[in-house]
Amino acid sequence: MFAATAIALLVAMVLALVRLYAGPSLYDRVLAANSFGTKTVLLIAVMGFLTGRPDFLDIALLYALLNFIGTIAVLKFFRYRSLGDAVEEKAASRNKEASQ
Amino acid sequence: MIALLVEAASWTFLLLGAFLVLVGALGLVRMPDFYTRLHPAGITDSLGADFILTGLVLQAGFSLVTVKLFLIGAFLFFTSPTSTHAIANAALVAGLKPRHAVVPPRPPEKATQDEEAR
Amino acid sequence: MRLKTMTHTLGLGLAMFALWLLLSGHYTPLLLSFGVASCALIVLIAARLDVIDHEAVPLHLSFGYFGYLAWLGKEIAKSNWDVAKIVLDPKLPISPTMVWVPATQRTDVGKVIYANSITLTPGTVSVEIEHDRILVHAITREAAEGLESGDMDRRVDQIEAR
Amino acid sequence: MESVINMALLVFLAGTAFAILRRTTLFSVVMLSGVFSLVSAALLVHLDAVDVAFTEAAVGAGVSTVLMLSTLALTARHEAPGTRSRAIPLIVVFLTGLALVYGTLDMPRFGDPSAPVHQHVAPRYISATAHEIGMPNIVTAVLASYRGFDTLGEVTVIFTAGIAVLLLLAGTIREPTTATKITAMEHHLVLRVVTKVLIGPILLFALYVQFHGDYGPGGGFQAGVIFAAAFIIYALVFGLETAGNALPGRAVRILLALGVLIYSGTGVVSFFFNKNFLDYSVLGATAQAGQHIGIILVEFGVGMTVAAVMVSTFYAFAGQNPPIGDEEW
Repeated sequence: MFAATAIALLVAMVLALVRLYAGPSLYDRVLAANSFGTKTVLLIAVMGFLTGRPDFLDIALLYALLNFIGTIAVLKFFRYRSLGDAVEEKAASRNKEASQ
Repeated sequence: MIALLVEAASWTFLLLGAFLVLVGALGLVRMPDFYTRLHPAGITDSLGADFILTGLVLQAGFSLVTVKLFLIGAFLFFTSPTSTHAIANAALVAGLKPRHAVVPPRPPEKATQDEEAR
Repeated sequence: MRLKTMTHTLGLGLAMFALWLLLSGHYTPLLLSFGVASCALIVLIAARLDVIDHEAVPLHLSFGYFGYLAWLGKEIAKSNWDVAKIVLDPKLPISPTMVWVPATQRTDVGKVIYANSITLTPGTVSVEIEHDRILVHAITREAAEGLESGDMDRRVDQIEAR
Repeated sequence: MESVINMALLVFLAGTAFAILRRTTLFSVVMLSGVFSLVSAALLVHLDAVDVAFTEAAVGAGVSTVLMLSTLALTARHEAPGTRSRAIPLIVVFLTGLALVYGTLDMPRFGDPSAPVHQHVAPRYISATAHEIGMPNIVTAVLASYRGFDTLGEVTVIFTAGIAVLLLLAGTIREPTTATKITAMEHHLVLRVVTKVLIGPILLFALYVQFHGDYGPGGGFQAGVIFAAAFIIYALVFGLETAGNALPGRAVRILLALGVLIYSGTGVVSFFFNKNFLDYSVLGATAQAGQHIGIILVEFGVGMTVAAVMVSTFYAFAGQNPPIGDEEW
């Protein structure tokens, strides 16, 4: 039965990969990658039981905690075009001239 | 007897969860545009994940494994809607228009309070 | 240090130590003392990052929250079923709708709970939050109307009330 | 069943790799490599290499997407089309691939206990760890004690890489300007609150991984990356300047060196007792207790250096104001 669950998860992962490859927009890809991440968390948890070693759960736990960092970086990337402290466009170009 | 019941409940949860994850993934492929795809992705994240984790909890019995499975569920409960919201927001801010819905204009009279509210 | 900050600091430290005990599984003196040291370090770092406040340690909404979670669980199950039916329907009967719904919560934490509850129930996703309203994308007209009725909004208000 | 999962994951891995080759939009390449990392972590779990999987998971989820995106912010969004003929590289790759496949013909079967790699020192590590080091996780024992010198080398490599990144990028960091900063997503309610709630658990999980390397998967490398991820997410949400005030770049650079110093310093102690470098037996009352103390200290040094390298690399990348282009995404 763990096997059935694992196979269902693998099939779902294929579907997420299809969406990841097809896109069409960048956000579709982020969504698919994110969804793939959740499925990996579940697959690792199920695999721990399948192989009789549930101490693998630490890895699933790690993904559950950290997988949203990438998404937040994407949001910041698109909102501000920078992962640091973006400077407003005009100010940035002015600054560029001043430094030359 | 009780062991059998727990076993049966566990398999039911696992299979239901697996089914929901599949449905969510199918929706991710079938839906026509980005915003509508967010919803089936939510099936996987919410009930699909919870059911599978519940099924595993029933298998594990009462131990630290249970606690860790519960923690995975709890952290997903916080992070998955946050990432979904973050992606949706990024798409909206970057100007991706929903294909089948209209973005309603913000009610204008309150737009200026925005800065003061912070 | 104000009393309130102290409560939050203590709350964070205790919560972290409880989490350590749950994760660890090894209760030897050595590892327990590492646990205490780790929690102290985390509290120090959190204080330095200035993230110890009512938002990080929402002590004020402890009890009503569990009742709300039970209700939310029921809602999640219902809306899961709705969206699953739509996905499996060959005709794909969707009617995507975007609406602004009012968020009447007083605090930011309340609004976040509301926004994340909207996203957690499949069929509705919060796309943008402004100070007293949330832009929602719903997969069907009915899902949007369900939110506009304001039931969830009121329930989040209730757990916020001290 | 086992082999079905194995095959499926390997196919995913190959498929993702091909997709990465085919795509020219670098942003989708970043997303695909995130998936590549997820699949390889799952595969490593499945192959029982849990410590490696842990590292892959920590790096893949915590920092690599962020670092790749910050690189994209500084460079182009599309792969430049190649101008030369692809025939020669294709032939080279094809021949190399053939040679590698030919090489595998002579390799022992997967998991074969009589394979040379399992005949050399591995049996000794497996049989001796219990009484010499006294810890359940043999990987940590090998990493930090039996092969402690190798690991010191690895930490030094990470240290050097960190220094190199700083040397390459730090010179071009622009001074903070008087211009209006769109600092942070601090007004982004959901992110602010969720980040505040989760920073504690992430840090705690890092420290848990740091101190439980003796018993299960984990140790300094993984813990360092997770620890750094907590700071990176803080910097993403609250702004680089706020993060820089709370944890100044100079302090990070001191920690960067301090970690390596703790590691090698632990090794030097044994000189005073006429023992070899990195022989921890002298640190405790009994040889086993000494080993334990030594491993904890060494892992702590590893964690410190790794965390510091990750944070300072992130500071160096994100601290650059990218040229704002109107390029179509």
